[in-house]
Amino acid sequence: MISALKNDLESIFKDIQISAPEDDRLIINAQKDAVLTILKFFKDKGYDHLAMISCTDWIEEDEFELIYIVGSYSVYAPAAEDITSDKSGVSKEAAFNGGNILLKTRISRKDPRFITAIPVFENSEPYEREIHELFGVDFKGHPRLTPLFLEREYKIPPFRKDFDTRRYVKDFFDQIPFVENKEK
Amino acid sequence: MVINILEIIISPVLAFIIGIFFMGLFRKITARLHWRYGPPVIQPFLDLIKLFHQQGFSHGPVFDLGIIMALAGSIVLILFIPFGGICPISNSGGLLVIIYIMLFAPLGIALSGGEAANPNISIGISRKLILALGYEVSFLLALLALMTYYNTISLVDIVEAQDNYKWALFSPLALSGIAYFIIMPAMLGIRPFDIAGAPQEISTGPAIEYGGKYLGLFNIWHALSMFVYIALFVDLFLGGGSNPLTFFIKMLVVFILLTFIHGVFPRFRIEQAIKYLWKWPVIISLSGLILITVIR
Amino acid sequence: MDRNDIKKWFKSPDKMGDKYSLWAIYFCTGCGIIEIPPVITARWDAERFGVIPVATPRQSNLFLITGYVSVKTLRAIIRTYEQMPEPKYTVGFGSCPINGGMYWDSYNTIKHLDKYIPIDGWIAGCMPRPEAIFVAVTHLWTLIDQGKAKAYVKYREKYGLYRKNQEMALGKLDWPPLYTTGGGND
Amino acid sequence: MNLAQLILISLCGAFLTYLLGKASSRIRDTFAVFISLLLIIPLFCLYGKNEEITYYSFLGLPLILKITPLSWLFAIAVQTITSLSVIFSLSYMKGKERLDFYYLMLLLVNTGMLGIVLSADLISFYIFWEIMSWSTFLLISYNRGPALHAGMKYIVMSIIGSASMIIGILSLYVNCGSLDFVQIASFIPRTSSGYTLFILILFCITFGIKNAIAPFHTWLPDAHSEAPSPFSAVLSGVLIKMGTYGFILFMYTIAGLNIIINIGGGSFHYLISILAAITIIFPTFIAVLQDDAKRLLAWSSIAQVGYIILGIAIGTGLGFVGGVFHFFNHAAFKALLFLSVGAVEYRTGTRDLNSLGGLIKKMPITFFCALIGVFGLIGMPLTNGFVSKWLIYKALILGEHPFLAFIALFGTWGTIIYSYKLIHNIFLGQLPEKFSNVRKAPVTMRIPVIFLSLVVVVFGILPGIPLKIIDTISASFGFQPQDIQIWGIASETGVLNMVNIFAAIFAALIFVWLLFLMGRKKINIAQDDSYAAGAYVPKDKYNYTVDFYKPLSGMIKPYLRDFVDDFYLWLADVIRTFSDKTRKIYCGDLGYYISYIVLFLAVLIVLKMGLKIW
Amino acid sequence: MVNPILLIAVPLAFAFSIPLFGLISKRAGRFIPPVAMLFNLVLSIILIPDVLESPVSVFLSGFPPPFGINLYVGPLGILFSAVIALVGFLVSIYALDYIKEGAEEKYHMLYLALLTGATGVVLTGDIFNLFVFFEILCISSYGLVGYLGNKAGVESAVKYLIQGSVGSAFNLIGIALIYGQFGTLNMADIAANINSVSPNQLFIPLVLFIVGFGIEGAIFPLNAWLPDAHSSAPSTISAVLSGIAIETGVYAIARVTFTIFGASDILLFLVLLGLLTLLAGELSAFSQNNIKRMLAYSSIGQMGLILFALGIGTDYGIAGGLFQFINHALSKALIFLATGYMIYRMGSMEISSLEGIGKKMPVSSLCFTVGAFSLIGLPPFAGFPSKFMIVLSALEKHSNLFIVFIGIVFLGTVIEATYFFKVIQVLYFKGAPAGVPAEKKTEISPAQETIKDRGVITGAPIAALIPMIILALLIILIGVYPKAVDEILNASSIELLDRVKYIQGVLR
Repeated sequence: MISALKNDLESIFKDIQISAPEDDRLIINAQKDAVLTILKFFKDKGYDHLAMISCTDWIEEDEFELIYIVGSYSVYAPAAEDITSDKSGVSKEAAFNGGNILLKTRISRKDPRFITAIPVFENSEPYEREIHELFGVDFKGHPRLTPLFLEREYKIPPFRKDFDTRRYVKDFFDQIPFVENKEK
Repeated sequence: MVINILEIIISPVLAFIIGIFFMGLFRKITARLHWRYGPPVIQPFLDLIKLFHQQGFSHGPVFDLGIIMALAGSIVLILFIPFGGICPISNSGGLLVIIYIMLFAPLGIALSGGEAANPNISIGISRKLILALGYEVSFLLALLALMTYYNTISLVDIVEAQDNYKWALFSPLALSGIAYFIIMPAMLGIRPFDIAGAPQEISTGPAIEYGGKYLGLFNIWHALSMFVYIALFVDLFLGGGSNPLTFFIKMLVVFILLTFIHGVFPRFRIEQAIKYLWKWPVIISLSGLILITVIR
Repeated sequence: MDRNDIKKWFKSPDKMGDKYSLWAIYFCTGCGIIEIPPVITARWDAERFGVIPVATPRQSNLFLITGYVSVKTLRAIIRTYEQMPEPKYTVGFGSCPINGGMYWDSYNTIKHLDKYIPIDGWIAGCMPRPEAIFVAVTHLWTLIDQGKAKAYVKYREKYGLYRKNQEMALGKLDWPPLYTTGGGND
Repeated sequence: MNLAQLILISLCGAFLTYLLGKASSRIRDTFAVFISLLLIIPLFCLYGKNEEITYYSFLGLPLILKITPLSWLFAIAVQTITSLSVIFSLSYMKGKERLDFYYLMLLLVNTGMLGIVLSADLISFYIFWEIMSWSTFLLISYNRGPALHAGMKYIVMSIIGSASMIIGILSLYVNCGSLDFVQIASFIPRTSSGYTLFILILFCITFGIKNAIAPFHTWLPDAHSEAPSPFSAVLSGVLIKMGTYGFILFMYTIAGLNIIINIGGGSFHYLISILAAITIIFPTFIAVLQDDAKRLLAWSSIAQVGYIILGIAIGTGLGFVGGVFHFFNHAAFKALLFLSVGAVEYRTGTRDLNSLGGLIKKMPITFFCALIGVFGLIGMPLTNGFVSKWLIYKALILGEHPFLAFIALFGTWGTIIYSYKLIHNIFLGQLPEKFSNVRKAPVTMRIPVIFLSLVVVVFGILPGIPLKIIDTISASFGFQPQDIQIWGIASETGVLNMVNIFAAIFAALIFVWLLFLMGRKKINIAQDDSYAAGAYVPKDKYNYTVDFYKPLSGMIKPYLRDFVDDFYLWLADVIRTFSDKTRKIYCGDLGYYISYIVLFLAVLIVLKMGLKIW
Repeated sequence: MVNPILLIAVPLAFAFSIPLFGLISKRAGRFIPPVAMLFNLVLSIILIPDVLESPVSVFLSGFPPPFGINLYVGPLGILFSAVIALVGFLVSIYALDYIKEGAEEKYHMLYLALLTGATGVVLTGDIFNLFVFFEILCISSYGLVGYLGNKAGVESAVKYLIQGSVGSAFNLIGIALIYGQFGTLNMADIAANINSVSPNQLFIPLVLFIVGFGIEGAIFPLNAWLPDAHSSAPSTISAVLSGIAIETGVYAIARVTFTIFGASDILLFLVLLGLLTLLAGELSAFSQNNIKRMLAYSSIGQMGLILFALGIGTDYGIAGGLFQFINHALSKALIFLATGYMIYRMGSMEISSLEGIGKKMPVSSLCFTVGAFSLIGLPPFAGFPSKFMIVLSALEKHSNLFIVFIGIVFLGTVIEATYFFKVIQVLYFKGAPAGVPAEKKTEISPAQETIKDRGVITGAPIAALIPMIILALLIILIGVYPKAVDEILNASSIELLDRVKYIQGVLR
């Protein structure tokens, strides 16, 4: 069934590369500004579950890569006998046993700015906050980009490749002196 | 008069020793139920030694006054309860005074817990009071059945009336006796009904802020109150024993039964506890009272 | 195990009391916590030695830190330590609290816990087995005997330094300093 | 200083305060306190004497005032509680408007109560009863808003009460010729028991309404929570006890002991004790559900009055002594609780139990006195509440009423539940942010509170003093006198030795305190340094007061809807709709009017001619 | 010994002299009624002592007893005339400042005519003379009810006129039947040989009289005119109407049933009628929010109570009824006067608009409270002894039926207490209104010019306060010291009951 989905995609969107290595996964590389429309397209197709947004730091190409992993519960994993309900309005013959769609885009590393996916998937808010905190990617339109895990401010967001943890530990933690015991 | 003074001194000490022994036994038996070797029987005593030289944090005068009042209430209660042959202050007020002096302890702890200003403590106290409301119904019915049956309000008379093996438990008061035994775990605050001091849910309820000597006093109070309720049960329904030894043996039997119940049962939620306490024990004790009024 | 030695009980009840009724508050930090249940239940029964788990710091005198300490957990550890009554002993489990262990270069974990709170004893190993814990307890007994388990005294005397370290690591602490007096409080 | 002058002084004192108020508020305040305190002294030295004076005759009926041991006790209680509440209201009512009117009404209520207690014939009893009723009405609806509804509910019920009383008085006057208590007392044995029952029922309705016994209690919670605090202390301390005085008057002075016991086959006083038992149970558990401190105390007053009536209605000497002593104690500790809640309301501006907390740090003395008041309410040993409850229980148990005894004892636990909620939600727990700068209660508020707590404790440890007086009363009513010592009651069926208990408790306290000092020195820590699982205590979010007994209230709430109140409201609606219908008769159309007249004439003639009725 | 005819002649003369004074100065006319009434009051107080020993019977036209028109001044008559004079005097002082607009002289003339009619009804011993004075009373009260000239006033006056005329027609037919039967108009003469005729012939005139006087006496089915008349008449007139006019109607019924027909078997009927009126009055007043209509209905209720008391028939009962008459006359007049200026100041008769007047007009609200408390029957006020005597006399009849009746009376008292206390709460304890709610004015008093000077709410003027304070003091005095009126009450109740003494008094 993957091919049916592939043809629809190509027909609608021009400059995207689609590769479907195995049957239940579809890897799509798209341009920055096409991401939201593709997400919308998948949501209408019944892929209503945004599993996660992750980010990889290609330091050589000086780019960040945002990966949106979209899956679906309601439509495509019907119990064997529960064929009757087609409440989701999608044709049943697209019986595609779940599987994930990986939508990849590239954004520049110098000023990493991107738009938020909350209008399409509300649950993308924490993921975007995490990426903002650990990679420094600024999502425009995100209600509250406040820190999520870390206690302190870091000049270089810790998950970037150019963040040298050893040096950071040396010049932060090791500066804290030991408390000398009397007899020692 | 001298014997009386002596009795007044001995009975709290004796009660303390038996109480501490019971606590140790309690931990040993529950350990053995868990297939564990368990602490030595004198472990609570050792804990007391540690606690009494450990630092205690106080939240204010009422915090100290509350725990002192609770322990003083238990000590006075011991003076009122005939223990084998010894019965220091037996002639002022009898059972009614005992019922009311029993209020000292929960209120004392409630006040000191309240001043410690911790919501877990307040939840613990409110659960303890609701639980008390639960078991108080059948407790009072049982006592009233006793009082109307022997037509007296003094505990000493009741004990004398049960001499030479005419134990109340086997007389028409059997129903009240059973009801009293069923609610004993609730009074002592042990496993099926230890919602008020549940370590997992509200981190030991009222005892959260007790450190050092406060915790020491709290443990002594717990030991003494265990002694008191079991001694009361033995006095009222098992004839009270002619000398301290037989009295102690009867108490031991009752105590071991209770520890078994403690070891086995899971903990009630507070609503379940109230529904249970207001259903079965009340039915038994009410029918006991009606039976007594019919007989009289 | 000189618990039954009555003479010692009369000579130094406080030491003996501390030794044979160690009430442990264990803070579920890091991966060491999975070692505690077998210690206190049937298999290795810590209660034989008087060690029982208690719910609140007020009631305890032994503080087990069982694993790596993240920056956020440090705040709770310090608060709990300060709420414990005076003769208190702390035991660090595993290598992570000693020097950061395998997270030695992580930006988010505390490397040397004893920079922030005094530790009486360490148990080496990347999650020591229950037997090691019992060894630690007996070792702690000897320390107490020799009067060397004085971490809390050190904390009291050098509170200023500790407090400074804590504020360096955690930024502003929102509870007032425990001891206003005490040396090194410049 | 005969009795008539006493009443006259307090009456003119009231009006004089009103006039002085016009001059300056300072003079008025001091004069009000002076007049109410002054009256205590002559009352005090009237003990034992039985003066009697006919001060006026009204339509041929002599109006007599007489002092008896019973009326002496009530008069002292009335006067002390009123003077304490006047002292309390000096600072409580400072900013409020129309204070002359308030003091006038307060002293008028005091005069009314004194008159009731001292009057020896039914007409002056009725006159003072009415003065008390409508001045209470004006005081209840004093601070506007919902108080008007409460005042209306009160006045309607008390008008019904006084209507049934006046009918009783007049039928007594018609049948027995004179309204003096002594003549009536001698007349009652001669008449048929049916007639005495009729008279007793009429008067029990009146006293039941004023006393807030089970079916007539609905006005009390609204009236108490809406009235100004000093007045609600008087209201629940002594004013509802006028009903108790009436009960005692009619059951013992007028009807006499043996008549009461076997009237209606012994069922009458048993019925009243069952009613009293019901009054103990339901209000106690409704009080547990209340969120407003004064409404909680109001429901608890209803329950405590149930104890008093239970004590009186059993009909044994012990029960009577217990009941009257409980009246005295309830006046003391209930006024104490109302005043302390008033002090808290004065300082924090609210009395909602869900939003208060932690005031023990800010108002320690008020807390301590409220604590003693709560101990008295519960009946802890060493407080006077305990002695009186002990007497009532002993009378119940030895008087073969085990189920009544059970209800009374179970009521005690209900009292503990709601009184601990009161103490905990106001004084214990974390101090909310908005009350961090609450100051101590002013001095004029602390004096009455401290005095009352002393009364509660002293009469708890040495109950002999009041019991001696009450014993003379019960002896005068034909009960066999109890053997009363300074330390308590000594009788063969059970001795209550309070000094003995006090010594035991005090020794135990000292012993435990020494044990406490043996330990290491304690360290005082701040209120917010409490265990919060490693976190620092969050401000304002670390308090468990909202719906304090949630599990319990979940279970008992459905059964505790106030059915009686709904019935009365339904009745009022029926009357209102019926009156709208009757108004429709005057429909404004002339044709109807003329047809009414002619129809009326025709009907008369037809009746006369056709049916020859006349 | 002053001749009692002056009691009627002087006010009549003054009434007709008002236009003359009008020539001197336009507003001089308003001082005449107080003078006349003061004279009447003084005269009746002088007459009381010697009337008490033996009633005075005077013959106007010099003919011997059975023929001439005679005035019979017994204790009952003098009591009524004293009260009429007192209330009339106080209300006229109140009216000095209250009535400013419209045809003043006509108002004062009709006012005096009404009072002379009332005094005449009370004093006359001759049926036809009774009818004539009754007509004077009714006609002047029709005029006065419609005095305001607004739509509601005229409409209620016309309704009142028609019903009044129907009533007087019945009276006339009754008098004609009696005259045809006995050939004489003198009450004593008819009373003397009343039993020379079979009772069922007598029944028709009796019923006609009861209905005729009942309309004026506000008995239940006949009093439909009262609520409209009172609510649209100016306050002074409604005070006089419910204070005096209704009582004369009841007096006439009492005089007819007791002295002339002596029909003791009709008493039970009177009791039932009284209770019916009481209940109807109280119930319809309960849910009324126009204050004057409420007071009108409460007057009906009080009339029911008086009728009930008279119906009891024992001397103590009738004394109680008359005491209630005094109490009702005084306190209802007081309440109407008090509300007069309240309504005038607040601009509308709705109770809800009278909020917070207790602070603005303290004296009149205090008087309102005193009047209300005395009507309910609370101890220190006049209502208490009267209700005391009524209930006592009812109980003395020792019949269970009367206990039920007393229950109903007290039900009425409870309802009355409820709505009076509701008004008191509105006066004192509701919020103070910001300004004068000018827009919803259903009735403004006749006189005052524009609204502007009423911006700030001031107390009633002095001329209005004096009568109110006097009335309040009188109520409290009688309430505390009932023996003052006790003596005259007993004498007048004996006079009503003892027909033979009346007959000898006139025909000796």
